[in-house]
Amino acid sequence: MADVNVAPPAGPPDPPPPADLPVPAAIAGLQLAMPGAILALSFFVGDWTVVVDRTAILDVARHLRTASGAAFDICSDVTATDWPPRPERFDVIYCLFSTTHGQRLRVKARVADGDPIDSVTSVWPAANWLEREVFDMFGIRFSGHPDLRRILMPDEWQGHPQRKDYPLEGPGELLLENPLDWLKLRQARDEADIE
Amino acid sequence: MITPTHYLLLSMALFTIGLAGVMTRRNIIIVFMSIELMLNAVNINLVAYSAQVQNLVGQVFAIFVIAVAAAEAAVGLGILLAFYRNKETVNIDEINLMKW
Amino acid sequence: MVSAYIPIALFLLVATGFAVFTLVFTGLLHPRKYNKVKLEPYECGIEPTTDARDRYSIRYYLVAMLFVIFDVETVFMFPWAVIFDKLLLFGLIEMLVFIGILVVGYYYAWQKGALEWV
Amino acid sequence: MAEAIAFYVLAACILGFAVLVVTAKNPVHSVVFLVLDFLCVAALYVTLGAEFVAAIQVLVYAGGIVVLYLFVVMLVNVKRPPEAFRAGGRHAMLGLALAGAVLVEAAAIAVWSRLSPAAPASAAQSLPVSGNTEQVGWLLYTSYLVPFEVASMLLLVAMVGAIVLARKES
Amino acid sequence: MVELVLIPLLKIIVVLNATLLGVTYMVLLERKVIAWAQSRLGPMRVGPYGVLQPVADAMKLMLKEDITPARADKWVFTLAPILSMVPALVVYAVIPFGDQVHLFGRQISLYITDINVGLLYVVSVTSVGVYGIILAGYSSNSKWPLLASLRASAQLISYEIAITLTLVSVVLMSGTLSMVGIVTSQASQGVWYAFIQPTAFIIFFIGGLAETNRAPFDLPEAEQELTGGFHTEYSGMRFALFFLAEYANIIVVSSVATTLFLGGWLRPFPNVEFLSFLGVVPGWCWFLLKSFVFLYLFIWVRATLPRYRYDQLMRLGWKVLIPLAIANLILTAIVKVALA
Amino acid sequence: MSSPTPQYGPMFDTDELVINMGPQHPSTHGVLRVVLRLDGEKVVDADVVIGYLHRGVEKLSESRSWAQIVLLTDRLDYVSAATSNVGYCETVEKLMAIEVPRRAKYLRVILSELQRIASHLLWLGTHAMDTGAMTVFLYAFRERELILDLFEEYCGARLTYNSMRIGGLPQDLPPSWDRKVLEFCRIMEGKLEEYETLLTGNRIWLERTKGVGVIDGAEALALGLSGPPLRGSGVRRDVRKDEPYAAYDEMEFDVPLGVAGDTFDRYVVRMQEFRQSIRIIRQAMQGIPEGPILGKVPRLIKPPAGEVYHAIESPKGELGFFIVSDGKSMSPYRFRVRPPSFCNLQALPRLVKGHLIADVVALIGSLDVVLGEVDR
Repeated sequence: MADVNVAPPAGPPDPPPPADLPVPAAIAGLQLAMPGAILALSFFVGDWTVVVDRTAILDVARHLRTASGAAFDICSDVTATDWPPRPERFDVIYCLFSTTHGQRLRVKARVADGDPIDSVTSVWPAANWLEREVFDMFGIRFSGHPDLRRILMPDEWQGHPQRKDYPLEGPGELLLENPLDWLKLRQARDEADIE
Repeated sequence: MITPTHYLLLSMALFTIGLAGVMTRRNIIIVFMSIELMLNAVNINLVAYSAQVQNLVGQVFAIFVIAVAAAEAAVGLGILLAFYRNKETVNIDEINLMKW
Repeated sequence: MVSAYIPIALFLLVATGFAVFTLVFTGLLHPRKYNKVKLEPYECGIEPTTDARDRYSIRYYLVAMLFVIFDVETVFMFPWAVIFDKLLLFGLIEMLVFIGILVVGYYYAWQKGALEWV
Repeated sequence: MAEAIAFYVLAACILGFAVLVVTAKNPVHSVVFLVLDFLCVAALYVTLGAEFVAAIQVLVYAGGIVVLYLFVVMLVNVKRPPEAFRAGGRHAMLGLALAGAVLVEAAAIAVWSRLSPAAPASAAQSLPVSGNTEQVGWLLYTSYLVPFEVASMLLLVAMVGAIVLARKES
Repeated sequence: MVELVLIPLLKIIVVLNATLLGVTYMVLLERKVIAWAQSRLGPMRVGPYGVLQPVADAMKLMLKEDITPARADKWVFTLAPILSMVPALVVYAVIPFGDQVHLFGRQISLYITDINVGLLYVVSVTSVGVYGIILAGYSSNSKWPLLASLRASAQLISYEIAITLTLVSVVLMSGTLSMVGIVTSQASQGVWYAFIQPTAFIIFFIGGLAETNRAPFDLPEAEQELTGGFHTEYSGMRFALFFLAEYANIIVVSSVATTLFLGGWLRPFPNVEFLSFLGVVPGWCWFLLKSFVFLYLFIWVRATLPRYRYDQLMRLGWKVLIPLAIANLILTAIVKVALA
Repeated sequence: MSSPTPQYGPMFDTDELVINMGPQHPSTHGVLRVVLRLDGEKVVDADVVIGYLHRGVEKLSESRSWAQIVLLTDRLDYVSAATSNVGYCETVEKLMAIEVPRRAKYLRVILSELQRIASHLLWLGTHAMDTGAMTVFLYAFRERELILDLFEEYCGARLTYNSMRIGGLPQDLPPSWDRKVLEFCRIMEGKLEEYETLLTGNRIWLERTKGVGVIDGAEALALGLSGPPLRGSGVRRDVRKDEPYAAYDEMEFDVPLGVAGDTFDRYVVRMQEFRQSIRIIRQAMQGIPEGPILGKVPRLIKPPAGEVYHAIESPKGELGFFIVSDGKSMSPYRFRVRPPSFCNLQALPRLVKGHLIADVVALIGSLDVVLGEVDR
């Protein structure tokens, strides 16, 4: 159902916050502590997003975890999006929540294909499996991750299924015209095994 | 008619088999089992003669032999396990050191 | 006296015969459609990689060893219990000594953690 | 007649299983044959009227000691292929020579006993109880009291020793 | 010849058949009772109210494909179920189901044989049953069954000590090892031993649950942990033999408990005169009734309780039941000396 | 991360045994595979292997229309489809700024809480079954059946409900449904007593659960636990309270908390949540306003370009949806589920270390994971 006529978007819109909206204390603190790390700020349907430099992600994470104004102790989610036309094609997205302030924040970092990004497992151990999934699905390497293996796909799988250039039907080696042919093929192989 | 001699011969044959096992097997556990066979040979004698001479002392001794066999098995196998954990073998030819 | 054991010998024969007979008999009846996967040992759907005859915990040895020792000691109590009516106080005292020795061993095993499973 | 049949059947089983114990390649098979052997020995005791010893034979030997053997065999299950029984194994010559000597001795005894039959059975002891278990118990708890208590000491020492050996030295 | 061989043989065949029937219907009873406890109906399809279900089950097991895993130790794999079942059946040889009856002009005792060391015979024969379990696990050459069989055997031998110790205290009361003798001594002392040896009775019951691998001690076959127990790799008739052995053992434990603690074939309150009308009911009926109560208890416990963990089970066996049994034994001896 | 593992007596150690638990194992709740390294029966280390039920829901959604995805969310946590439906619909509503009518919000609360009870019943049954108490299993399923009947009457399905629409609900309540719900609440309260008689007071149950898999609040937060496992460790975190959605801001309820953070506390928390859910259902039934059940939704659902994250409190924990729309195509550009079971399962190796095989089973049960959601 995807509309094939539409050219692929070059990136998320990331609308900047309206000028009259006060910036939350957590973000302001981050801006103050690490002015160079923040590339952009965004506010959309009530969610705040900070786009940060890929190389500074671990420092940003540490600051957000420990600074008293932020104290984001829950790392709800680590995920990614793929924007193939962009040179830094991946967005790695961290969804954070602070139980002390009851506040949400998304942190985003742009990563090019093949570039590693620091793992935040030392800050939030919860990121362990989530980063593994991102690696499995997008092929983004997390340096410093204790156990970077595929998690959902089999270990010997080729390719990374969530990339936009990965076909929906899979890589194609088992794809025959008719599923019954595939079943027959498999049965023949099993019988050969028994012999 | 079964006489004590029959039992004596049986026990002797059993003892011989046990002895052969002790002398020829390499696996120390089987050597232990062969020793149990020899102990049983002795017990057969004790019980057979106890029946022959109508004196139960033989049976009492057989019971003591069984008790001693239990103690022997417990300690012997304990030594074996302790050895095994250090040497990873149960081959009697390799168990020739007093220290390990 | 020995004749009381003849029924037991008979029962042994009948029971073994029953077991062997049913195995042989049903062996003639049941279907044989084997294939490789069917003959694999069960390991939760994963092909077994290592041999199952692996080495297991030494605690099993400890339990068996304690069992042998206690077993011998309890067996000694049966003849004592049978003739207790005749021995009475004498029997009580000698058994108290006996159980005392047993309890010392038991206490030692407890102290050394041999009775703990993990 | 029945006694003879029982004896010969049991003797054949005892010796047959004993040979299998000694020759089996797989230690677990040896243990299985050992159990069967001990059960036959117990049956032999029954034919000799030694019911209590037979019960102990089954309970302690077959049901206890051999379980211990089985556990140990499974604990030290060597991953190498099971040791093959070879005629040229260790001390084979010595073993066979010794076995031969014992057999010669056995033959001598057999011949000797033919020549001079065993002395007639002495009179039964008079014990204040009847029944095999009771009589054995009576001897055990009166005449053989000291060996009995010593045996329990031995078991205690064995238990302590086994626990010490099983502990991992760290 | 008739007295020595033929009559025992007939009795053996009767007992064997009764056991097999008992086992099959014990399974049905268990399924039904548990179903009722869980607001279900249980088997209802085969025959009215599912009464023919055991027959269908037996047929299925007989006709089912019997698989020997490729890497199994084949001979031991077949030997294990036999080694498990034979002891379970042979124990019935000494269990007194009733007293003497007159049948076809003969005085017939309702037990196969009565031997001097009956109780020791029961203990020793059941102790041989452990081999079936260990060898099944070993010969399957599969990890879960091996783990289960080691668990099962360690559990069996642990609880055997506690049980044997309680038996010693019963023998202290009765002064004989003969099973018939124990019942008659309960008759002559006019009391069931359950009432004068309640501790021993309770230990025996708990130990019996553990010896037969029943809930809450059914760890060796805890399917939630070990997937199926030591007989995971078994199918067809060889599995059926294990199954038979297991339930035969449950009936053995009930029968032994009845004999030792509940007066065997004796009517309730054997010495109370005005209850003598209870004697109208034949002894073997009392025996069956009492055993049935036990079987029902086994099922009831299974439907109610969660399962112990293995270390807790071993702790209960070694650190609670054994000291209790020893204390009970010493106390019994002291009281006996004091009364004498 | 070095919180103390349980200490057991002196060592009689031998070699380790590696054994596979799952994927075909009766108590790994589906197709979970845990590779255990054992010393005797003690777990030295555990590696969780997942993915056996991976169906690519996230990828698949990128080629399905916005409305069709509701169906896919049914198949995430298939024992709690209604809450997944709510989570997804609310996320899209947030993205499109659709105002949902109050009556629909109330109905969502009612259906969510019924679903929570059903999911917790399934947990209770399987958890008890894992520890060998099979009667509780059937009792729990008996009551769950009543809830399934209610759902069936409402939307025609018993497991995968497809019971929500973007902007509201597909249909209003069937007649006399509300009476049946209240009747169910009454029955359920009585049955809770029954479960607690069978378990809470049972010595064996206490021995099996107390002190097993202890995790303190700070570590639970760090490991990303959410839902009852987190609350069992005493952390007061409930999306219904912290970031209220639907009509939860109008409901009065407590967040039950544990103290020790062991299996027993997780059990107690869920048992209390049953009661809180009943309380919420009663309030919602009482205060349910009249009105439409579907808000103003364009015929063609085509949200503006942008990213949105929205979380709800599913029975398993924080269920989040992260959706990216490019504003042009008819399907999401990126559809991401933050699955609570996945994140909770992550803590399993840490929880089982030093415990026995039997505890592994109990701990998988106490985390209450659904593999459909873990693998997606």
